[in-house]
Order: sequence, then C-alpha cells, then structure tokens
Amino acid sequence: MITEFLKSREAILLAALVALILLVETRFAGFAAPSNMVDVFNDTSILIILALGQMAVILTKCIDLSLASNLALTGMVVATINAAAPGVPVAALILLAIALGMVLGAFNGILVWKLDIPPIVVTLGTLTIYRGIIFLISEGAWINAHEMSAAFKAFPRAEFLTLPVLSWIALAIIALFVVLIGRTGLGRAFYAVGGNPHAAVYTGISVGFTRFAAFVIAGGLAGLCGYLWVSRYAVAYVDVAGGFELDVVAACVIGGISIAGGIGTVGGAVLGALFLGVIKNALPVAGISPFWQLAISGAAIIIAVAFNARSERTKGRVILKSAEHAT
Amino acid sequence: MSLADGTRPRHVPDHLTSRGQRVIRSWETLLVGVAVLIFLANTWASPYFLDPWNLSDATFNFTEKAMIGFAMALLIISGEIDLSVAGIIALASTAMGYALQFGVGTPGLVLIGISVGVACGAFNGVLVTRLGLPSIVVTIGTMSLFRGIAYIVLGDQAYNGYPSSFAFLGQGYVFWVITFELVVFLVLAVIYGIVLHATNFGRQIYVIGNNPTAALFSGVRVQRIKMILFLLTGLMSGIAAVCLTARLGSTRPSIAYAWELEIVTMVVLGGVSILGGAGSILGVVLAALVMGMVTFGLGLLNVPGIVMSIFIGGLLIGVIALPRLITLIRKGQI
Amino acid sequence: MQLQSNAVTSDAQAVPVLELRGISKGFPGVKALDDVSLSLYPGQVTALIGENGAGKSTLVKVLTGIYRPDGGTIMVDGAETRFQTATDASDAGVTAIHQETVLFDELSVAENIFLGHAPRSRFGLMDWPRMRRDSRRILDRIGARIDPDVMLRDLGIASKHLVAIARALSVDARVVVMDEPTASLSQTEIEELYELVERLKAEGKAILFISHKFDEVFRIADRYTVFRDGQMVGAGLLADTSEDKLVELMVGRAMDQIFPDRTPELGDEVLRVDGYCHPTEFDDIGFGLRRGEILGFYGLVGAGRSEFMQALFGVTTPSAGTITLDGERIAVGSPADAIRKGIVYVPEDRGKQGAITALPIFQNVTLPSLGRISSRGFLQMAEEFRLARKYTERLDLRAAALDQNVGNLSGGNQQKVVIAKWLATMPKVIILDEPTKGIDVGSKAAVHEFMAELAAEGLSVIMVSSEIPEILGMSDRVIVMREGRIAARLDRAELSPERLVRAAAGIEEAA
Amino acid sequence: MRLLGKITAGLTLGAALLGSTAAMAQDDDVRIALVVKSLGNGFFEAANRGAEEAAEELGNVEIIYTGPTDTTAEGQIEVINSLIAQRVDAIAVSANDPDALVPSLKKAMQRGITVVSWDSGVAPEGREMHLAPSSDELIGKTIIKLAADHLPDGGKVAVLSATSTSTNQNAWIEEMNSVMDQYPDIEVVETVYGDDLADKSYREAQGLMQTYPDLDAIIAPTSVGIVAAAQAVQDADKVGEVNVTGLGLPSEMAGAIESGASKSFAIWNPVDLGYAITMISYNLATDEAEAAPGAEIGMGRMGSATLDDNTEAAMSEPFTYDESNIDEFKSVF
Repeated sequence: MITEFLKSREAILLAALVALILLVETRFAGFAAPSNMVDVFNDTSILIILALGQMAVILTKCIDLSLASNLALTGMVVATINAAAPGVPVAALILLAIALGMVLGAFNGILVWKLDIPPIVVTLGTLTIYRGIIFLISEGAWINAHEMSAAFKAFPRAEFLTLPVLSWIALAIIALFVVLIGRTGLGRAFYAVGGNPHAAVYTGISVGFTRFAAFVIAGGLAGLCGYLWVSRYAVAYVDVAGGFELDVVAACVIGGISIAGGIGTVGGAVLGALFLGVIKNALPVAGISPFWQLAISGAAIIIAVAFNARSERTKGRVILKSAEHAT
Repeated sequence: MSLADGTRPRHVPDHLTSRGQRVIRSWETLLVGVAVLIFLANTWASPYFLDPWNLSDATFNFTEKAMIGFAMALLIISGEIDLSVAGIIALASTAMGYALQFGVGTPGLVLIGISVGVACGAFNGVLVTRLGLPSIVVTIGTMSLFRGIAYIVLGDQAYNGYPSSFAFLGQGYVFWVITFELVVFLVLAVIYGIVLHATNFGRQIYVIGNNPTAALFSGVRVQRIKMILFLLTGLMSGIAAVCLTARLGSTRPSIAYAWELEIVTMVVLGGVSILGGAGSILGVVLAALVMGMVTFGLGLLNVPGIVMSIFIGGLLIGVIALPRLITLIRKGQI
Repeated sequence: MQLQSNAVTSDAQAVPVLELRGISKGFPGVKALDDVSLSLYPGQVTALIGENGAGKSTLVKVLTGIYRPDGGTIMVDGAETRFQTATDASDAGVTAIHQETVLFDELSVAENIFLGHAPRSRFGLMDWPRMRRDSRRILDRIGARIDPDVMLRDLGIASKHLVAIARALSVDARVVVMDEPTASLSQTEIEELYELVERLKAEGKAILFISHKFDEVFRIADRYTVFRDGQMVGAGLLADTSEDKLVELMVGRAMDQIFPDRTPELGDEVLRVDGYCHPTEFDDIGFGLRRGEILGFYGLVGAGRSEFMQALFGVTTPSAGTITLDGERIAVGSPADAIRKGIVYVPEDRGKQGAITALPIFQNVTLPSLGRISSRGFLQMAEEFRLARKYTERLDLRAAALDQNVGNLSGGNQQKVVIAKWLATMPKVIILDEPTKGIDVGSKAAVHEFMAELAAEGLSVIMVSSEIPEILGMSDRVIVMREGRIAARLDRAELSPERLVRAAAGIEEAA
Repeated sequence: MRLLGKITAGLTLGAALLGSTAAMAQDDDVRIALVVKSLGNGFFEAANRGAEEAAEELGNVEIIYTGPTDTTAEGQIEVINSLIAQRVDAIAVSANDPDALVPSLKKAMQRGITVVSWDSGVAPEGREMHLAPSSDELIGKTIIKLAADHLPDGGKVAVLSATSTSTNQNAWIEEMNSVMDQYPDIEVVETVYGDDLADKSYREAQGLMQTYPDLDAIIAPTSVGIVAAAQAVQDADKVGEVNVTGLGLPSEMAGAIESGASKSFAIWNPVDLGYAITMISYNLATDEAEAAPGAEIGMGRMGSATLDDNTEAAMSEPFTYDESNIDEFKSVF
C-alpha cells in the first residue's frame, strides 16, 4: 500500500507542495511555521470546497464554469437578506445559500440531463447569466461590512480548537467527500459515468441523472462558499470571485483530475487547491512581485496536465504473451 | 422513401431536399431572423440607432472578437478549443509595446504583434498535437501563462505613445464610415468562408471534428491540420491584438480581459457545435452581428454591460435549448 | 454430448424462468429484432446461434434492460414484466456477460464486480471489506487469481474478461446471459468456463449461451435457438438436430450458394511484407500477395490481425520489418502515405474508424480523393458528385440521395460507402477487416460478389475474417494468426474448418 | 427601478414598452453623462448623488450615470461609444486608463461633445479639462500624516495600493515619498498592490503583517484596499498594533473605526466631486465657460476651479474622518 501511494499522483503532488513550502521557507523564515500554514489553509478553504464540487462534475465528464458566478449570486442574496433583516439567524442563511446554490446547479444539470446540451455551453451561458442577475438584484451597489450583522460576519472566523470555523467547514467537506466519493453508490457512479458512460448504462446507472446530481452537489457547495466568501471578506458586490472559476478548474487539473472524466481523487483535488493557495500566499511573502502569480499558476497547470497525461497514456491491448508482463 | 420496402432507386439523386428547403431550415436563417428582429427592436427603441456613424462605431463591439472567432470556429469544428486567445492578445500587445520602446515603426510593430500571436499558437499547437494533451486544459493554462508574462513585463505600467500611422489600424476610416477594422473583418470573413466551405482543407476540418479516427484512417493528416488551426488562431489573435492595441493606443496587461468567453459564445451562437464537426462562417458573422447589435442597442439605452451579458448568455442557451425542448415536447417526453 | 443426456427429456412440463414473446426492436434503417420468441429453463443451457448482425446482441440488450423493445412481452416466472432500466432486469434476476467490455478502468476489480449493487453497511454506505471478501470469493469460484484491490486498467484483456464473468455472478441471478464469452479466452480458460457453466447449471440457473462456434454449442448447450436477420428461424433440443441443420438454419441456404464462383488468375507479387514486428501486439509477420489474389487472415478475436493490418496501413508504427510494393521498398509512416502508395484499409469498426456517420455520403466517398476532385485546393462540387456517383453506383448503393448522412443508412450500405471510398482512390491493395460484420445477408452477398470482381480486375485483396465460411468461401490462401504470431499458412487446397480452428486455437492434433 | 424598466423594455424586443423608452430619451435637456470606472462602487454612487443634486439645481439637466461593470478601459470605450451615438451634451469620465480612452474621447469632441475628466484623469489630448478631487500633493501629505499622527515614536508603515490601471495612487505615493524627510522615524517598508479586489487586497494585507511582524500601520490610498486591510487586521487580532489608514469611504469604514482597526482616514467628499464636475460640464457644454489654461470655471456651491497649464484643477483638500465625526458621515456616502 505504501509503495503504491508513493508512486501515485497524490504523492508526487504532495512532494511538490512540500518542496514549494520549503523553498519559500528558505527565502522567508517562518512561512512553514504551523501558524502560518494554518492561515494558508484557512485562506485556501473556499478554493478547496469549490474544487471538490468541480471535481464531482469533472469526474462525470462535464465541467461547470458557472461555479464562481453561483458563489457570487448566492453570496449577494444572503448578504442582501442579512442587510435587510439582520434578525434572520445565520444558520438559516447558510441553509438558504446551500439551497439556492443547489437550485442554480440544478438548472445547469437539468439542461445537461434533459436537453443534452454540452455542459461547457450551458455553464458558459449561466456563468454570465448568474453574474448578471447579481447586478439586477443589487443594482450594482455593494453591501459593506457595516450593513452586515455581527453574527453574519463572525461565523466563519470564529475560532474553535485553534482553527477558524472556515477551516473546519473545509475539513468537514473534505471528510464528507471522502465518504461520498468512496463509500456511496453515487460517488462511485461519478467514476463510472465519466470513465465509461456507455458501460455505465449496463450497470443500471443513469448517466444523465448522475451528471445532474454532480451539478447539484457542486452548486450546493458553491452556494455555501457564497456565504463564506461574503462573510469572510465582509463585502458583497457584483464582481465577487470574478474569474475564480478558472482557479477552481486549475486546482482540479493540478490535482490530477482528468478533464476527460473518470479519473481523480479527493486528495488530489485538495492538494491541487492547496498548491495554488500556497503559491498565492507565498508570492507576496517571498517578495516576488504579485504580477508573477498568474504566469506561475499558468505554468503549473501546463506542467500538471502534461505530467498527468504521461501517466494516463493508454497502453493499448497487449496481445503478445511475452509482452504482457513486460509493460 | 424507405430502404426496407425493397424499392431500389436506380438513380440516387444528389440532394435529398431542394436548395430552398435546405436554406430555410438552416441555423443561419434562424440567426438572420434574430438579427432582423434585434435590428427592428433597436431602431424602434432608440432614435440614435439608425445613424451611419453610430452603426460604424458599433462595429468595434465585435470586429476584433469576430476575427478571432473565425479561426476559433475552425478550431472548434475540428474538435479542439483555444481559451488562451485573450492571453495571446495581451502578450502580443505587450511585445509590441516593448518593441515600441526601441523605436520600432508601424510595420515592425505589426510584424511583431502577429509573430508573437503565431508563436503562442504554435506553443498551444505543440502541446496539444505533439504531447496529445486536451486543448481545453492546455489553453486554460496558457491563458494564464501568456497574460501572466504580460503582467511580469508590465506590472502596473502601461505602454503608450504608439505612432499615428499605427493608430490608423484601429481607428482609421478607409472610406466614409467604413473603418479599416471593418474592412479587415469583411476580408477575413470571405477568406475564412472560402477556406472552410470550398477547399480540401476546410472539408478535412469537418471530417476531423466528426470523427478523428475515421479521418486518420482516411488519410487525413489530423495532427498537422490541428496544428495549422492553432497557428491560425494564434495568427488571428495577433491581428486582433494589433487592431485592439491601435484602437486603444495603449497596452496594459489587462487588455482584452475575458474575451475568450465572449468569442466562444459568439462561435457557438453562430451554430458551431461545441462538440465539433458542424458550423459555418456565415453563422459566426451573423452571431457577431447579433451580439454587436444587442450590446450596442442596449448600450444606447444605457443598460450596463453586465446586464447585456445576461442577454448574451440567455441567447446562447436559449437558441440551443429551444429547438431541443420543442422536440422533447413533441415527442411527449415532457 | 453425454452431458445433456439426463438433463432434458420433455419440453412440455418445464416452466421457463424467462420467456420472451414476439419481441421487436427497430433502429433507423434496420429492424434488429422482428417478432422473436425465446424461452429459458432452469438448469438448462440454451444456445443462441446466429450470424453477426442476426440480432443476438440486440436481444441481450433487451434482456438486460438496456433497450426497451418496440413490441412484445417479457415474462418472468410466467408473469409479465417490463425492464425499464438495467436495474429492473438485474432485480428480476437476469445478469449478463456482455460481448463489449462494460467495465471501468479507473475502478478496482472489486468495484467493477459490485458497481450498482454494492453491499451496504448500516449507514447505507458501501461496505468495502465485505465487497473485497465477496469479490475474492467469487473470483476464487471461477478460478481467477486476481487481487480485488487492483485497478482494472492494470489487468490484461483475459483477466478483464474474468472480472466481467465475476460481475455477472455477483448478483443472485437465476438467468445468466453469456454473449460470446469465450471469444477472447485461451483454451485453458475456456475449459474453466465450461466447468463454471456446468456448475451454474447444477445450481439450477437458466443460461443463455451465445456463440457461433458449433463445437462449444454442442458441447455445453441443451437447447438451441437460431436467429437470422432479426427473426427467430428455429429452436429446439440440440439432441434432435445436427450441425448441418443448424448451419442451414443460420444462413438460410446451402453454403456453396453464398459465395461467388471464381477462378483466380494470379499475377505477379504486388506486396511483400517481411518480419513485421510490434513491441506488444504482433511478432514476425511476413507474407507475399499477388495480383488478383484474395488472402484471408483468420484467427480468434484478439489474435492481432487488426493490429497488424493497422500497422501495415500506417496507423501504428512497427518496431521492425519491411514492406515491398511492386518490387520497391516503401516506408509507410501514416495512412496518408499508405493511401498514396496504393494500400487502403476498410476497418472492422465501421462506426468509429470507417464511416463518418454525421457527414453525407458524397463527402465520405471523396474524402481520400479530395486532391483529384479539386483544383489548387478548391473543391469542385460537380466533380465531387460525379466521383461519388460513379463509385456508389458501381457498388449498387441504396440511398435516398448522395447528400444523405451515412449514419441514416443500413449497416450494409454504410459498408458499401466505405468500400466505395477506397475504390475511388484506385488502390493496388485493399485490406478488408471483417468486411461483412454486422450487415444483412443481401449486402453480404453483394460485398462478396464485389470482392471477387475486384480480384478479377487485378486488385489484390487481404481479407480479415473471423467467419469460417467466409474465409473458406473467398480466400485463395489463408494465414492463421494466434496471439500475435502466424500460426499457419494454408493454401486453398489445404483449407478445412478443422485446420483453421486448430491453428487458431493452438491445438496441434486432434483431441 | 428605471434601470429595470429599461431592461424589461429590451427583453421584450419590440414590445410596446419600447415606445415609451424611446420617448424618455428625447427632450431638450442638457444631457451630461457621468462615466465611472465601474458601476456599483459606493464612491461613484455618492458622486452620482452630487451630480443629481447639481442637475436639480440647474433644472434642465439630465444625468446619465453609466460605466462598465468591471474596471476595464475596453468597457469604458464601449460605454463612451454608445454615449457618442446618443449625442449627449457632455461626458464626464473617471478613467480606467488615461490613454486608452483618448481616441474615443477625441471622437466625442470632434462630434461636438464636451469632454471632461474627474477623479482619475485622461491624457490632456482626450479631454477639455480635468478636475482632480484634490491635488496629488495634498493627498500625498495627508495620507502619511494620518499614519504619523498616531505614531509619535515612529515606526514601520506599509502601503497597500490599488489596481495597477489607475494613475492617481502612484502619484500620491510619490508625493508622500517626497515629504518623508519630515518623518525621520517612520520607515515605509513596502508597497503592495491589491488590484482593487477585496480578496486580493485582503491577502496582500495579510502578507504584509506576516512579512513585517512589527508593522505599525498600513496606508491604503484606495477605498477597496483600506476596508480589506482593516478586515485583515481584525482577523489577525492585531487591532491596536496595526493602524489602518489612507483613503476610504465613511460608510464602508464605519465598522473599522468602531473596532479600532482604523483610527482615522481621509477622503474628499465624492458628493461634492460629482456636484462640481456636473457644474463644470454644464458650464462648458452651454459655452458659459471655456476650458483654457488659467480659466476659472464656476462649480456652484463649491466655488470655482482655476485651470493650470495642463487644464487641470483641484477641487479641495481631503477631509479627515475619525470616531468624532464618522457617525455623521457614514450614512451620507
């Protein structure tokens, strides 16, 4: 088991991540300190959660480009409600955010499932539609810190056993995903549908419904992140998390989730997100101009996809007996 | 006729339906209808719409994007995609600005802009065709990489002071209200239309998009053609970078931000199948007009850009979803 | 044949577990199943026999809930039921080992066995330890030494097949459908499978065994049902019939009538292949091909014939070996090279590799000849239609119009389009890989007729086929491949079904 | 709801509603377009309120408040093109890029439209005059003074600037640096950029506090950056250790003042700015004044602006807000 792990994508990615952290540490002592690592993790929490949602979708051979818009829209909705009616309990708002996110995800899912429109087209459309709706709701106005209730803002940053609640939520979602992906029929169906949609039918799995479910799950997580984002940064406006959808896809790609579907692990998605998170946090600390960040994440994506493709290359069918064990 | 009933036509006609029927049923006809509708609505909604100068200004809303859209259409028909086009614009524009610092003149700037575009296209092409990587991921990566390099070079600075002869490429008028860019757009539309619809090369693009394996088995040099398409997309991005830079008169790394999505939307709205294998240049031209008119018409009503994007997004999903929805309802499945 | 002696005596009293009545299923252009009936009895093996394209696989899909029939009824234990999804069928106790791999490379062996019906723990979650245990038990039962935790992609093709069998056995099924289960197994594995079938029989399961290998049908089956062109043409006890009768039922006429009479006039050697090798797929393939000759390549599925042909055509690169065409050494680096030199290939997988189904007929036909119908790279539409018409008419293509999409044609007509495509390039050597797979009898005869015509005109033909009658009826010479190597070379005079089968299966002498 | 009305009108594509929209835009009012960097920014919303105030005072003025939704030059160009097409009387723009807008604005001027810039300027050839909210010099001095006032013993300060695409921040920082010799005990350790994005600014502020554990103050001369920095300081439990100051909006900074993360900050009054530029636009559009070096243009209740050699003018000094007056202003803008 251990040697197998050492050969896996996750192990290589973990090694790269540790190497990256140590590299920054040499330039700036204290970066690798546990307290700072906790901060980095907390900072990356939202990316991790979204990457897990996106992973579910990508596993089924789809893609959801509307996640960041979904996040921004649900964030604006809960912030608006909070500003208008501060009495509504935060728990209710969180549930609402998740529910609304799921509805937005379901809209994508239903178009993919019932009308068979390619996911990239659907989510390219909803990417702009959801973002535009925020403007219609807010008329472009921001909702600022002082308009939000104290409880609304306090929840994600409240500390519990030395970790902020935001980090705990990310950890909980990771745990939930380990169970969902590894231990439920739906989780395994993601792999089956993405890996061999044709064959999935034979096992009684509905390809369309499985994809729909993946979109709904991803949407729900985006909704949750909508609340987390606006409360953490204590601001809601139209462009919240603009362009973040590509960061999320990038995290998945770096984490070894195959865009062709059916391949990927929870660990990979988390590590991919953390890799981007560390880069983002390390650059300002290590004194590298933040303008390098974009190029570095771009290069990381290309290297990651090239690397993954190399290990995924199909072997073809081996007919010669002598060759069967050699390869 | 049915094949099962044993009738055997001795003579198989060339076409199943008449040319007229084919035209009426085409996606392009639908787009023409949409375009006419929007044109009428705009004319009605704003007294300023039907003014040659205004219409001329409105063309800037789509000319540069459509140039890239043509090459992107070919690429998507062949089953690939390039999301790095806006990144290429940023990098090409930055290269031109950099060269400007050394006193390079207009011809040199154009050459540099186009060369950088082609080089970026080559980079994408090599990654996709030689290393066999999925283009959607590769170009998400190069999108960040190309723009990232522009950020590294420029940071929060800007290049400006482009010569006036260069400015003509983005701001000049060739004849009355006809801008230089519009001429480039029209010429490219004709060239791409001919290449896609009337040449061996164009035919092979469709074949690859429909079935790359069968294409390979039919002697089509699949990888080579895909490589050429990436180069073309890079070339078009380079040309668009020249036009846009000339129009803006300055280069910043955020230039053409998020254009890739608008361009893909334009191409898909134009009837190009995102799964590859189908589409036409006329469709892309019409989609460009539709999108340009929608944004300009709403602009005249001072509707914010983000609200226009709801229209564009809705149009994109709507025109694809509606026919399928109707089919489903007809079949009684809903 | 003694196996069945005491199993079945009378037809009348037995109650079928599963019964199909008047099932029909159509697709655009073909009627895959036309009013067929079938009964499966507990503790009995029913062999379903029929040529490729007779509707056997469609029936399997109906039985397992993948396809919903257009008409007819399915009865389980005498009660009418409907299989809306694969789960319905599985719940009714029907399980299948499909011909195509319906497995998942990225999942473990245990999961491949249990996907869709995994054991659950108390909280409704998947019970991995139990799943592993059960997998191991099932794998042991079929004598497969495979670790349940291994990823499927790490297994060879034969092992994958065993996993597929294990999957079928993982449900508590009463009806087991086996769609050509021995196609990719070695002789020892086949023997093990036979034992398994016996065991299942003893457990009282009803088995539908699909095969077109008569020896195995007579060895393990109790009953037979024969399909031809989507219709059921005969059924009964195997004890009451003979191989000849079955063949006649299957093809609908005596064998010698099907194939064109030809007296080959062989010319000079056109093509010579020496020492063609590939690291994993074939080894040391060499032969000569003469003008006007039809060279058959026989072997079991997965013997490496298609892989070799694709290397010859330039799709894959060999690790060693030479090709000589018309006395000149040539290098074939890509299909484009091969086509230019005059070697063309009609692939086995028509839908994926041969025809471009979403494009019209004329575009398919002219694709490799675009250079000839264009001037300076510009297409000449009139010229294009002229060329397409010339070759499709020559093949007697039946279509509504030349701009009709190939996907709307029947399998036989699609194949004609693919062949027309290659003839339009005026090749020297044409390789036909399973040229009549999945097409109707009429088209089949037309293709055979045409092949003979081409050879008579001096074209050299290489025909890959897994159908013994076709090999026997068409070939001037036959090369038999087994496990990536040439197992035998047989002249027309030496040809017999037994020799072909023995060479292909690696049996040196009569057992 | 006017906006929503227009959208509905657009949506129906030719429904009867459109007639009313067309009629709405047609009368003899002087139409002044207030083009902002991006819609939804509280600062510009406040400026719009000032503009409307001026319009009401003038009587026959219609304000078209518009701009792109993201801070790009291309977005502004499209907006300006549509304004030219509508033949507005004046365009008053706060530019996302001083150069990129020039060609469009030149075209506007050629077609007889009065073009002025405010807040964030346009290169001189692209406008008739520019109204700076304050002078770079005054702002530069103010922001360092705000930090120094609370550091009697000196200390380390860092600058969290805005997006790279606006010129004014850089000018202010430059002016600030030129007076640093007056504060020998204060060291400016680094300047970072938050791109006017809340999350990026937040991260940059966090990075600053990690890099310089003994940091005493963060100067953020941008309304987005200062809020994000204050939030970061609160989240890092460094209230009292790190003082966040700079330029911000009272409504957005009220919480930070209350928590103590920020002791004071400054801003010019955007309401006044919107008011003033509207007055200037009106005066220029109606030819009551001409934009030339040395000219004096009336700004209604704000007095008058005197143009320098670059045809630029400054409105007034920035105004400092702290706990004594924040409650009064936080509901204003």
